[in-house]
Amino acid sequence: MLTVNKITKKFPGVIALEDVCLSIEAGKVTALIGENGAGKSTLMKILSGVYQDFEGEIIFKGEPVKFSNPRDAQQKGIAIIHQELNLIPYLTISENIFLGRELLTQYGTIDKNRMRRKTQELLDNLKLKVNPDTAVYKLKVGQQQIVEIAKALLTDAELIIMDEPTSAITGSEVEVLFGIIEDLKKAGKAIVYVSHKLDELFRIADHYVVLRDGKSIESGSMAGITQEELIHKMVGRTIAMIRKNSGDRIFPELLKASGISLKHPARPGENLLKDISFHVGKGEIVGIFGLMGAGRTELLETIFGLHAGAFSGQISMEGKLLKINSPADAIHAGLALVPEDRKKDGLVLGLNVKNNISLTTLTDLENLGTLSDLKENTLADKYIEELQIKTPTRQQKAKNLSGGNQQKIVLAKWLATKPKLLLLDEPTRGIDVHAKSEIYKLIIKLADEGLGIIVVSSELPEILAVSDRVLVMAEGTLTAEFSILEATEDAILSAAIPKSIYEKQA
Amino acid sequence: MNLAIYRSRLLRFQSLIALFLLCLGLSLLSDKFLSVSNLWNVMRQISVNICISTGMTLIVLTAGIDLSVGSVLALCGAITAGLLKNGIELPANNLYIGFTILGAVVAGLLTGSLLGAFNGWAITKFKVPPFVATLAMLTVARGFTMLWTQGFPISGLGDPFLFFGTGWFLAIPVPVWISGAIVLAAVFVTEKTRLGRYIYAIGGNESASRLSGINVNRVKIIVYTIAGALAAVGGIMVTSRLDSAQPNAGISFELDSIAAVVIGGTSLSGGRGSILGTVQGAIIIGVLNNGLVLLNVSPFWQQVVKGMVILLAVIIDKSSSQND
Amino acid sequence: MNLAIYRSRLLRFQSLIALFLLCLGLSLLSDKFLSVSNLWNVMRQISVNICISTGMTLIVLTAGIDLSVGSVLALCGAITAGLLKNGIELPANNLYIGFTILGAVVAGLLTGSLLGAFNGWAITKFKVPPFVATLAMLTVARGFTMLWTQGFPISGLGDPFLFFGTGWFLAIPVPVWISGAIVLAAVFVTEKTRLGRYIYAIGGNESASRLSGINVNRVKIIVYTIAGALAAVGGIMVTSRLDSAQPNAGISFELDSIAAVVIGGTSLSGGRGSILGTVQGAIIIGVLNNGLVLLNVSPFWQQVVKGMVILLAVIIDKSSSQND
Amino acid sequence: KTRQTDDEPKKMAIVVSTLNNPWFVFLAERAQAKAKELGYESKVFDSQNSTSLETDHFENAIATGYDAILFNPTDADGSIVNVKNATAAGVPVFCMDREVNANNAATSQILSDSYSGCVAIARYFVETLNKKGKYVEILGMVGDNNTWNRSKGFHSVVDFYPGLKMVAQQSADFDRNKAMEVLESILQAHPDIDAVFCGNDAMAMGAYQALSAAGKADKVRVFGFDGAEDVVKSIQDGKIMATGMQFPEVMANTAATFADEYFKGKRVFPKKMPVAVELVKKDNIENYAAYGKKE
Ligand SMILES: Nc1ncnc2c1ncn2[C@@H]1O[C@H](COP(=O)(O)OP(=O)(O)OP(=O)(O)O)[C@@H](O)[C@H]1O
Ligand SMILES: Nc1ncnc2c1ncn2[C@@H]1O[C@H](COP(=O)(O)OP(=O)(O)OP(=O)(O)O)[C@@H](O)[C@H]1O
Ligand SMILES: O[C@@H]1[C@H](O)[C@H](O)CO[C@H]1O
Ligand SMILES: [Mg+2]
Ligand SMILES: [Mg+2]
Repeated sequence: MLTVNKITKKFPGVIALEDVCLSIEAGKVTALIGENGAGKSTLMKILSGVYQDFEGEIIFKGEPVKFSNPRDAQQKGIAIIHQELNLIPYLTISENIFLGRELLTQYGTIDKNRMRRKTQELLDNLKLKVNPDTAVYKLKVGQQQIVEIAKALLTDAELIIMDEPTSAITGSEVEVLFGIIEDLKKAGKAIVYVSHKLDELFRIADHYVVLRDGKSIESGSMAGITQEELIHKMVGRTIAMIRKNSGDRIFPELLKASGISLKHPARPGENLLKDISFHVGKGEIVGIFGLMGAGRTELLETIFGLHAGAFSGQISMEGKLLKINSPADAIHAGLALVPEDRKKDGLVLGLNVKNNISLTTLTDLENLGTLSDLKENTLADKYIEELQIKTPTRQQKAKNLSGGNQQKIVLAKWLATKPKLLLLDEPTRGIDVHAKSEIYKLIIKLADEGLGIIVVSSELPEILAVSDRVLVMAEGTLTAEFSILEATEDAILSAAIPKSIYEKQA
Repeated sequence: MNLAIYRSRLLRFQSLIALFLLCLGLSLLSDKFLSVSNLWNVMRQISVNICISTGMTLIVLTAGIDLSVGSVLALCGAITAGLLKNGIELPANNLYIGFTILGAVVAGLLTGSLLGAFNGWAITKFKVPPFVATLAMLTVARGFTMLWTQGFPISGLGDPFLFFGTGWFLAIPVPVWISGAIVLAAVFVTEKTRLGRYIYAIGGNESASRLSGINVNRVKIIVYTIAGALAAVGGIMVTSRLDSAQPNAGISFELDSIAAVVIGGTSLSGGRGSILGTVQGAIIIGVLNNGLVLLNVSPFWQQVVKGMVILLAVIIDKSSSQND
Repeated sequence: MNLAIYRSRLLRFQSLIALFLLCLGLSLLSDKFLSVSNLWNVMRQISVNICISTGMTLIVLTAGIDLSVGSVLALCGAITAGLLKNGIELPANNLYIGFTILGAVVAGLLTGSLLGAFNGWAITKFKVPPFVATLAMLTVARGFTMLWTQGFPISGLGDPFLFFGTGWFLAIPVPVWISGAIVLAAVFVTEKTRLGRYIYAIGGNESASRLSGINVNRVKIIVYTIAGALAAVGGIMVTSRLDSAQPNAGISFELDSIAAVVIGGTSLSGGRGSILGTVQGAIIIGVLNNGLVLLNVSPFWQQVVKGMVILLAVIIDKSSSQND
Repeated sequence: KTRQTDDEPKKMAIVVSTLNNPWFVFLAERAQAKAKELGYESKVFDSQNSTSLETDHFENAIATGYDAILFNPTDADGSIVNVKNATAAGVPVFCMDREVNANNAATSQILSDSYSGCVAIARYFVETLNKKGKYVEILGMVGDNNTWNRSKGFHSVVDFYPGLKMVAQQSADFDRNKAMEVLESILQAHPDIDAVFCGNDAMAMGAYQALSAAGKADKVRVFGFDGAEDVVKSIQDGKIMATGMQFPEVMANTAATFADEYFKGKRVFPKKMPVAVELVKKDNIENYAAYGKKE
């Protein structure tokens, strides 16, 4: 259906794609894999008309095509779900979904009702229970991602590109998406699927294409290939997935939270977090699992001082009661938070890599009140090396890095504060297998050095790989606690499903 | 569910509380304030600001700004007045073209639209920041006004022309009809049409809008053109009201206009706000100007009080709508 | 690699090409333009704008804006002049406090800092948009200036005081020393200190900055306070140059100042730009004003030409540095 | 429309074109003082040089029951409508300093004659320069009719002398700072000028400062217009050659007195009452103080 011929794309200082070839078949799912920064998103942006200045040729349905803009590609039948969310925060869900292709009444005015109905249908299909009139900025990242998916499904495209569509959604939503992908396949549509979650690829993909350093390395059929082989093609060597070996060590207590409750910002009398108590030990990694909207993010934010005034409860570190009213207090107490939305809360996209990494620790980089270039560069280089951040120079603007590498910068800036307790909210969202295993190693190493770590994740394998202990949340309460030895996928999942759903079913 | 809708409506009327308090205070302090004639008075006085602020709102919603409204207003008023009074004489060709009121008004409106379109063109084609492009236009249009008028007012435009600024129709002043019609049209556009939706979208996230296939440049050019045309309407109204086009007309109108927009709750970073909010902002400013005079506040103190009340009005809004 | 560094350096000097072309043109048109005495002349004339634009740059980098600079400048100048000339008399207590030059200058600077801090306080504490808070201050400070001066200039401040505005030191005009020192200090702060880094970070992404433990409110208050103090420096310089504090000093200075900032490549949405860019912006405006007078362009045409040249200068920049 | 009943105390509105200029502040203050002296309440409205704001003030003043308007128009033409509306509503209008270009609109106009004043200045200008030399003219706001009245009066004389050459004509918006900066630049191109004529005294002071900073204060003669305090003092000190003295206090007093007489029933007033502008120079300066004659 679509063939890409020797495409080359350069950015200042970076060759993102070099002589890339690939072909995509109708009725099949083609998985595009590669490490962070391999050029996947760039290639997809070329296919969807975002970039027009590249060398090489695209042949679509037998004819060479040149898209003059995204709309052009859309009209020719190519839809894309971008890796980065591309929604208008202050428009509603239905306004976003229909943006650029509004339904009109016979008078030429916007037909809100029809759009709302159609949106409701799409949302129902995707099992997202939100009013189509909700402004998008009020949605959590995961919900926004579903809106993005809905947006791509609206048009009758023949080729649908999904650039990491599941990076922010969890179990049941993923299942819904896969169901939809099956339907699309049956309808003869071609799908390009970009993801770092290899197990997903094995479930839905028919073919794979591997990109490495901007070059197309190999392609083939998913049938008969193993996960290890795929990783090997992608990274150039094998990676052993590690798992923390905790045995039944006792960890000296580091953080103790008791009776944490948080008021709902909009609904008076209702609590987002309800009487949560837990503890984390020195050197211990506590995984918190939950479904979308369980309240995990709010819990981390509350501990980090972002909701001062709206919460009650007590937090103490090493036996000392803390008074945390702002992130500055939290940092001072030895906490660090890697937020889930790196673009919104993690990075200053317009600043370069170095300045982003050093932002949390500038006080330490001063000589006589003046920032020391030497110290700052050393710090930046240290983390660029340690976390293998892929960037042409430390002067590169953060916004020009691939998503995974951006995530590493966020991690770096928090590690630089030398925290006692690290709060990680979806730390490997959008990160490739290799980097992921590096990050796991790092997390485990940090724990071994005595840090307490909380890992919030929507990926069960991740939770199981790194945790010493697993907490499960649903609807703002703690529903279960397992030591890693007793934790099984089934037990965790059933604790994560909100009771209200059972009640409805009963 | 309903909460979401309800809240966004509330947001739209966020300045109402401040406005209400202001009016309450004024009517307690002065018994003249609430008289019918004074209310028409205030309405007529703010008509011009409402006209240009409507255009300004559209621009600000796209995350732009227009500093040139005052000068464009002056130039369009002067052109309308000049054509109406003197027509065009081309002595070389022994040519004289006279203008009817309609002709002169259309010429004024065209001038405004053209200048606005030029703003939009410079902003989209050359990526000049709106602040700079319209600042340049502020200066250029003022210069052309001076050249066209040679620094002298153009007066004595004839009674029929005065209708736009001073007439009454069905017991309501004509400027109020005009600005009311403009507001209605703008509310319609922003709420009910694609253009309106695109305006919000572009201000909310320009690159996402572009990715959604919106022709961002075209929308911007249209918006600046509309704003230019509305500045022209304002210019014609001012000229008609005074029976004279003043070369200095409209100086610093951009500040009053942007103030109305911002006090009305539209965010200068774009994407959020409404025409009706701006109308309330303009009313707050107008009521304040009127009230301070009614209360016999000395001109020096007036400025102090005015600044403080505006600050207070916005603070009251903010705390009454905790929304973000 | 080096390319990136090279480009970012270039970007910092992006207005240089436009400035160079402008100077080239002017020196071809008038042989007086490139004389040493004229260059000092231009430098002295832009000193005040450079002072206030330095503060404005810091504010704009945090994604704020300050419309009140002109009025604050006027008030601080008037307070310095008034204290210097008349001291404070409290007839009730039979008290008279005289002021030395130092005392009066310090009082002026304190006033400016206080007003700036008030701006910052309103903006951070009540989340009032900077545009509104400083617009209110524009009006309030002007009102206080009128009240303090009763509308009359305060003149005859004594020769020693005139040093700030008219003196020379080591063959360089004192205002140039003052503004030069301010620029150097500001470059140092923005490039080499934590505060500077925080300013860029806040403008780039406020919520990420807050999460990084930056006390965003404190940084903003500091920045507005600095800007207020710099407006006071400007006010004292203007007053000293004229040997007179004019109640209407500084009107519309905010436009010239924001123009310098934006022409110098600082983005109004914050996070991007530099002090040296602003200096170039201010020089472009100053050179243009000077050149048009040297060429004796008619006042009518001056505005037209000035607007067009500013537009052109920015377009040249944009196309010479394709970097967004 | 109905006006207030007669037994309520009468009020006067004082509408001035701008308070951003001490000359008008003085005019307004004097009018207010006179009104008070005559036993009336009064209030000052500042039109901020905007005719449309002036219209608002008129509407507000009429709506809130002022009985007379002492008026300093923003513009000779643009203010006509306002005057007509007020008189139509039964509120008499007395123009001070500046006129409106309509014979029967205002109840009376007490005017400063800028044109003739500048003719007198121009004669003295020609005389002191001995009919030859290079000079600079600094205009007020180019959209202001006083600017052109003054400029025209001046040129109606000076242009007859071919030996007097205007090397630059620039605007400084009636502003001291701008005048200084403009002249600083002009001096770069024309270091050898002999005189500067300024459209008001604030600009004359700015021009003087530029000259004095350039060390040319004693070679270049500066002429102003208004009779402001600084300039009167500077003429005494020999820094400025001459100015056109206007008499704001006389105008204000006359206007207030006329209004008082109007309330008491008088209806016939001189339609125009010119108040001459007097040439003030070093040899008659002892007779003058700021904005008027010495007491
Ligand atoms: N606008 C840009 N300017 C400069 N360099 C860019 C730009 N966009 C991408 N790059 C660079 O191009 C390369 C490919 O980036 P791309 O986003 O395509 O990677 P990716 O394979 O999608 O990675 P990820 O899995 O992390 O999303 C990276 O080195 C990136 O830094
Ligand atoms: N500002 C807000 N206004 C209204 N509801 C909110 C707000 N913030 C969070 N919520 C709601 O609170 C609940 C908890 O959200 P939270 O982000 O903590 O969940 P989570 O477990 O981290 O999920 P996710 O996987 O989406 O990050 C959700 O139902 C969310 O919709
Ligand atoms: O007389 C006044 C003053 O000269 C002022 O400076 C300008 O306007 C005139 O009417
Ligand atoms: Mg990608
Ligand atoms: Mg979360």
